Amino acid sequence: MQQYLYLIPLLPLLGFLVLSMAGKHLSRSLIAGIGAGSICASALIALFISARFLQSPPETGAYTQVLWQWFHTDKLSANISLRMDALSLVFICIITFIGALIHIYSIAFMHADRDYARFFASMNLFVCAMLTLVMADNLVLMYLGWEGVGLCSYLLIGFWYETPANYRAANKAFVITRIGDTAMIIGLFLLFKELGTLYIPDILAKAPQQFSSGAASVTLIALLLLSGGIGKSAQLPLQTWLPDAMAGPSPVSALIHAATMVTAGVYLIARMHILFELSPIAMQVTAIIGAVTLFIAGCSAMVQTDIKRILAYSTISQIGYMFLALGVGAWSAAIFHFFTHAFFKALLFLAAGAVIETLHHEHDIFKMGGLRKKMPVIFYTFTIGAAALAALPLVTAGFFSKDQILWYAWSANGGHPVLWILALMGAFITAFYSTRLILVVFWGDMKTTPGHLPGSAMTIPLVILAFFSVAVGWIEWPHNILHVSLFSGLVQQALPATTLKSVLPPEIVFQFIAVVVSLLGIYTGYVLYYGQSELLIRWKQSDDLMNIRHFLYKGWKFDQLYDTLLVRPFLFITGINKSDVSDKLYTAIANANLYLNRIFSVSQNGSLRWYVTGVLIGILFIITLQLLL
Amino acid sequence: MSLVFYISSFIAILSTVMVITRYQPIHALLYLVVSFLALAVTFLSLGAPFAAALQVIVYAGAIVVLFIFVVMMLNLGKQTAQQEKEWLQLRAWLGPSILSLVLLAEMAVLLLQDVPTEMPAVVVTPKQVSLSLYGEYIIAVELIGFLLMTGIVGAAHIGKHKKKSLHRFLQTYPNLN
Amino acid sequence: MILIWIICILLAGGILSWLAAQRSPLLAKWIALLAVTADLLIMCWLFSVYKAFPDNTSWYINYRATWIPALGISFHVAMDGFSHVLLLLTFFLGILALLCSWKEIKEKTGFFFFNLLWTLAGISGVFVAMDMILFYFCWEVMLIPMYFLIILWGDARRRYAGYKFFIFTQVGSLLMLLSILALYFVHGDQTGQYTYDYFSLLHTAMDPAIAKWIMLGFLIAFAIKLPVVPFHNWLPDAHGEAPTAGSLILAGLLLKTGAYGIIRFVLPLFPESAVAIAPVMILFGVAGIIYGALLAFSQTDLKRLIAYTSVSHMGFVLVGVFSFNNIAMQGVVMQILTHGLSTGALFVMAGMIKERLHTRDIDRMGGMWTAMPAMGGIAILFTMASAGLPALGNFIAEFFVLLGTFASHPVFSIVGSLGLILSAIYSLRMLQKVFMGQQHFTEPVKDISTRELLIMAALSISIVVLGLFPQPVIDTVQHLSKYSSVTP
Amino acid sequence: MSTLHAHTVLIVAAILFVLGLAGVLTRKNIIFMLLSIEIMLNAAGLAFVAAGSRWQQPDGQVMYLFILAMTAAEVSVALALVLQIQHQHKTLDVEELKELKD
Amino acid sequence: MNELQLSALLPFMVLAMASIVLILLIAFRLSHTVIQVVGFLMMCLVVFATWYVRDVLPQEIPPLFIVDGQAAVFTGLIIFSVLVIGLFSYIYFEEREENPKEYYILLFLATLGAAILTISQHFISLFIGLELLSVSLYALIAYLRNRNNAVEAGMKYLVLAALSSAFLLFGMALIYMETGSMKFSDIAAQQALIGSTPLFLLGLGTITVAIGFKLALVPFHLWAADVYQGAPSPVTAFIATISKIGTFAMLLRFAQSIHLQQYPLAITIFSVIAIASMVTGNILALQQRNLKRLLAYSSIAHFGYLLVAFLPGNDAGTEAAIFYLTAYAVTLLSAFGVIILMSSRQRDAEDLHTYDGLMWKRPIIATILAISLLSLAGIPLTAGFLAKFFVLSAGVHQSVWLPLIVLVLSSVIGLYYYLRVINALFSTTVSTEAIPEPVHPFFYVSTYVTLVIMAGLICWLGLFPGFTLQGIRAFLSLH
Repeated sequence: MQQYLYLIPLLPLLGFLVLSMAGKHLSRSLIAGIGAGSICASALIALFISARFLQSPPETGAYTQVLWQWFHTDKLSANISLRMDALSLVFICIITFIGALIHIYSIAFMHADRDYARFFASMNLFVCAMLTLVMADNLVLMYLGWEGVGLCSYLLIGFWYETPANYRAANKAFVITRIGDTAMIIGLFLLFKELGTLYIPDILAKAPQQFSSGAASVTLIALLLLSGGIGKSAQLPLQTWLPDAMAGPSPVSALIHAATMVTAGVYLIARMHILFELSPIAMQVTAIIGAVTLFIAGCSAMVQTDIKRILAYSTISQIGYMFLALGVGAWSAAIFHFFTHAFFKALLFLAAGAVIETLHHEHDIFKMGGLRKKMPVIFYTFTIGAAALAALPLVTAGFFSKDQILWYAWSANGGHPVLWILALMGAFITAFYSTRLILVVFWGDMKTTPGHLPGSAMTIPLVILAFFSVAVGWIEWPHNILHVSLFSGLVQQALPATTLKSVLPPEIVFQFIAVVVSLLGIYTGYVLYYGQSELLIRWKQSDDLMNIRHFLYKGWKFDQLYDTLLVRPFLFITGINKSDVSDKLYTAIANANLYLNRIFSVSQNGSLRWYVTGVLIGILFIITLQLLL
Repeated sequence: MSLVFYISSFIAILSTVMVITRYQPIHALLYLVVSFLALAVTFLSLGAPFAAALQVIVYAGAIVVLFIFVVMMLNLGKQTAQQEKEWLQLRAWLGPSILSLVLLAEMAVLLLQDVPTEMPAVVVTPKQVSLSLYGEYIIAVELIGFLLMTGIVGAAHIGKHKKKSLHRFLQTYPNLN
Repeated sequence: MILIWIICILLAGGILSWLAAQRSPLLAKWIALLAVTADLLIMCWLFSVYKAFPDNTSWYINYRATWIPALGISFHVAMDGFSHVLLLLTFFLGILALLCSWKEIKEKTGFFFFNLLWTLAGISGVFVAMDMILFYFCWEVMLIPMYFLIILWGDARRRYAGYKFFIFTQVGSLLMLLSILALYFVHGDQTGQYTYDYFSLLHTAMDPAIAKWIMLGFLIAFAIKLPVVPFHNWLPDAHGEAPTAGSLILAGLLLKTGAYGIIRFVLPLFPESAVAIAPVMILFGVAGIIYGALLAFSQTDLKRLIAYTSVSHMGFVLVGVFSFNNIAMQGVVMQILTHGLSTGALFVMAGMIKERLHTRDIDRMGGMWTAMPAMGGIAILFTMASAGLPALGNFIAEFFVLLGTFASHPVFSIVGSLGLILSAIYSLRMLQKVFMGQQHFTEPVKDISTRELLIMAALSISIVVLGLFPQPVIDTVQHLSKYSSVTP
Repeated sequence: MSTLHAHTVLIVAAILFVLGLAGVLTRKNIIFMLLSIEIMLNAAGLAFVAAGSRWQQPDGQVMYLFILAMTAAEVSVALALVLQIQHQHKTLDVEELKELKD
Repeated sequence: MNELQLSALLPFMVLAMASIVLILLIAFRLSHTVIQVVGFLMMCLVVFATWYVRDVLPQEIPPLFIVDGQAAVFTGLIIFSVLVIGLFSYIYFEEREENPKEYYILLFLATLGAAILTISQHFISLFIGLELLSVSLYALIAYLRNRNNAVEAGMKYLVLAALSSAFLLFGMALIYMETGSMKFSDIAAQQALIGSTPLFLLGLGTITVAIGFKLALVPFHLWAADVYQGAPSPVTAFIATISKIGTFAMLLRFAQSIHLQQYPLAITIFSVIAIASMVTGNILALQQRNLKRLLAYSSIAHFGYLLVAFLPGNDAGTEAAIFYLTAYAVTLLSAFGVIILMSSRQRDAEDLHTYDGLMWKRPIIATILAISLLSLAGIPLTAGFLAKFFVLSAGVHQSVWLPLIVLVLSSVIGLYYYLRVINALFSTTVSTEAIPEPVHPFFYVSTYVTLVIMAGLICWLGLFPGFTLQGIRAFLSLH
């Protein structure tokens, strides 16, 4: 079965090629067929292969397939070759499966759009690149995928390139992620300099011998790789691009900016876990970044009014959870949260997209409302998604994954109470704004009259996703409740198990607190946003509260900060040097010559007596020289 | 002998100064004659009778006469003198003369650096001169012939005025010759 | 021998097409196209021969004829893998240049193609000449026709650009001539055998002080051609004003002769001095990367913008060469090729846009993607290439260079990799200004024609192939490692 | 002043020479310039004659003779030119001969 | 004087004869054409004579002359140039001057003067040669005496030339006074005995003035542009080539025989002059719009370059200098040929506008001019490049770095104005000025053909200098 590994990324690539070359000659249905079909096919293949993988895990722990030698010069060599171990398997399944669903959804969603072919082409290319990223067996190839997804996200954010906001967002996304990527590639250089290879298994094998734990170089490498991850996964301080990235079509947000691409950072860190484990500092940094990000983003999510921006911030904060988990060494927990999050966040985005479509591209939740009756399917699925996001205990996947992370944030070896508290506050906030979202959008009285309701092509994926966002939680139960650990069992083929602190309070306490907190959050949301709460109105009066609100609304003013710190100086420098300063020098030389020319040609004044004087001066010069020498 | 030299050369220098300071061309020419004659004497004092003779005949005779002839022909009289007078202000001649004086000074310095060598008071007779002239330097003499021919041909051609295809200056003054 | 034929084909083709143009311009075009294609085919054939060749380090074509024996000047041409790759590039781009001036050039067609072919001839001569004087000849011969290309078919400020181009390059050339002579005499006085032959001069032992000065002569010439900041000022004007084919040749080939010169002459002839000066040159290179990128960002003239991007990219070449690292050296060769393709493509594209909108000012463009989707797609490909996106050739080049440099000069390498970010910034700006946003212009523009599509397809395919299968090139120039193996 | 030294003669020659030069420089009438040039040439002749008699060779006088001849030739052409100038420009002022210049 | 010596002088006698013959022909009122043809034949005869006597070389005719290989080369060069100039002169004078015949006499006399310079080894012969050259040039420059500025140019040249020859004579007198001989070799011998006295050096200095004047070196260059512009184009060509070649030959021989380069003072003076000439010439030409003046300035610069080859004072330098002069003569003559062809009855084609877009009107002529300009600029494939190359190599070998660097940089400055002319030739705005109709078909065609040949020669010299180089070396070995 593994010899078909290459088909998984190849099919989307073919889809992309066909669509981009012949796109404008194909009928819409055909385009849809190719676009969605290629993904579905590769999803199926992925399923088959992973089924085989699960039945009989290869003794090396991975399927590998070398396609061809990419380049090879003296020490440096890299192949175009695919590798699938447990970790990649999870990612592959998510990418292909959710990818397929979202493609199907977009068939209907994008149907009215002019650039139908371009959309599917880019989406296919994205899936291909993302698969390359997770299947690469060496870091160069991974970097290829890494940049590829960046390109696709750029193309898709700026899909409606005619409105300035969109392409600005696209540029922003590309450039900011590029900053992370550059840090990452410098990390690659350093890694190569230290280990002399970029082949992932070799790195993982060599690193422990090469580096002593906490060595400066390994820390540096880990941090550089981390910053790569930060860029892609929109963590602090590079998180600012993600909210703007919502300018893209909703399916794009669902696939790229929620389910898959933004979690590339998580994948990278998990993939390079040994390097990270070798440097405690890097681990702590990861954890802290995660914790802080999840809190900050959560706060911003509370006050957003644009439905997609709410979801975007929540995405940032959920990925913050994953980073936190990675940072404390809860590898499987992180991956598990990625797993569940992929489902429910995709669901939320798609549903949100449906809502927006129906309300004629209305994004402001306060202009929505009362859609509960109008669009029941959307309502239920959305609610399920939101519940999962809010980690509603036991019935939602989100609960299981987040509960793990909360527990490890304290208990794991790298864990720390402060992290735990931050995570807990994050949980509260999450629950709160999920509730707010639901209540504001679906309750209350209708403010915008909906257009024609979404058809089955859009709803079916929603239902499927909804089912999964409930169901997938049950494959991994907290072991003190019910001993089901299918997921971590799988993942721990690739990643080490989490080591816990020696002395710990009983886990059940933490679970209880977590449950309480999330329920509290939901309750607060209910109090504030069910009907007209005078409390809210009173808050609206007080200025400083409103200032805080505005501060949060602006995403803690990070954009402004960067604008003043980086963008303006850059524009200033380039602005003053528009016409190349160094050119002045050469023009000066030229002018000097012309000036001399003018002076000298004065001597050619045609006066014979002056010419004689010239001769006299000459002889004087000669004789004077003779006198001097 | 040297006394003669000093006197004559003094006269020569003096009259040369006069030459280059006269306004009237004709005066200048007359002074030139004086200076040439004085030089002839100097030549004698240096024991070069042949050169002295030539100096008198050719220079003071032919060449200066040629000049006078032209001056007369173009009757450069009053207005030339006037023009020169206007021209020869201090600012006009001061700079050049200073430069020339500097040149003279430097030359003098260099000349005086030399160890003084006696001038032998011997006469180089015309016989010797003509012997070497028609001996070793015969070809040179022939070439000088060509040189004179060049002068003649050139002068002949340039001296001519052609009537047809008048020059634009002439066209502006049709009443000339 | 065959090398001489290759050059002669071009020269003859040039003259023929000039003469033919009297009859019919179309004929002239076809003659020119035929000549270059013939050369390309010969080169490809040689490539297959070469692959079969036992070791790729040696000079597998080496022809020598006496020319001016009195001065030890011989007509010596030779080819190794490096020259070979460059020749392939030359003729490939040559064909494209012909194609893209197919419609653009309306008056004096014959003379245009004459100049174009003679430039190509000069360039190929530079790549194969193994006698210093012959090299110098070709070095100059490629300038004059290029000068005519600029001043006759260029844009508004073509005169200025022409002067600047010619005078800048001449300064370098003459200094190089002095150095050649000095080298000649140093070698002659040592061995008593006065010759300009490259291979003999290779074994010249020099007192370092002298060697430094002689090397500087060469280096300045090549630095101006490359160009290295601060000698780059001729480039934006020349590239900006030249006709499309001219810009293509300039960016794709002429700059490469500078890099070629450094690798072929400076390193082997003056190994110690080159090592000595390496840090400075790397500094210049890095400065060039950053400076060029900053300037590229601020340009509003599309062709000047692209020109400055090549300043930035050539910085990588300099860095790579002087980091004396084998990987970096491979990267340099890749950069030479891929930059030729990608920037060439961008210039062709600029030319196409200019044909349609009659402006080079990107502020007056915008929303082109709607009008010409195919062009938009290709544009994205090549801007991404110049931004160093993996899977495209430029990535391999820049990755190798920076990786190789990191071993010896990590700081410079890091600063250089900032260039990646900046390149992303200016590429995106260009894309956005030209292709995104609302359409400003009113007149209807049609998407690219079949001929144009052919050109772009050829370029796109080759850039992608170089990105995914660079190994053949790397093998071909493997032997350059012996120049870069001297470690500081 | 019993004996005569070579450099004395040369200094006299130099004085005449420089006087001639000064003449050329200061005067603006072509005739005067020509005169001054004659003086210079003559000074050179004096130097030659002196040199000749110093070495008791005829060469000095021979050279002097040649100088004389050359002067004659030159003067003839010069005066022809003077005539032309007078005809064309109606003046012998060199300051009027300024049409050829940058 | 034995017959060997006599036969060695044969070419010069023939040359002298030429003028006499022409006088006779004029006396018999024969037509311009006849005179032209006869003159041409006489010059060919001179060439044959030179060829015929090559075996008796080297031959000294004491005390005045020495006819050796170097002299032969220079004479050959001079005769070649005068052949070409004579050919060009026909169509030029035929349409401008009612009386073009004396022109040829003067032309040949001037040539004789230049030729004498190449063989003279004695102050007297040197002086006479120089004066023969100058005096005939006075007349030649002012030959078209009714044209605007001919007379002015003539007068300027006359006064300055006479002045410079006064300096020359004074210097000679000083040296004679010091050494007691006017023959170079004896002077050298005497010098070896008494060493370089101030008087001697002063003499050298003043002689330099005359040489500098004839070669139009800074600061004695001021006349050049005016005279070039005022003189008839063939005469300008003559001044630019033959008179300078002759003078340089004289300088070369003088320097060789008294070992000029052994005096640091001389070296300093000549380096300074060289540098000044290179810079001044090139800068003066920068914005010149009059082609003849431009060529004057460029020739100032070129003789600056030439001095760089002269500075080392070794055989390589001599070789380089001779090749340089050859290339320069060929190039300049073809350039002036084009000017002559383009000139109309009223005025010479000196304004740059006359040449606008010539390439599209008269491609061949334009190509010739372009080639010669490129050669002047020293671009490869042309004679000019190799010439410059030899000069540089001579300089590099003696490592006279400062002048070399100046040479390089100033010639870069020089590029600008050559390019300006070339731009004019190729400019898209074609000048409206009508190109004069050929007056005399035969001579027009022959001139045209000569021009093409010259252009070919430039490229040939530029590509395969081997032959010429061998020849020069072979001749130089005869001394």
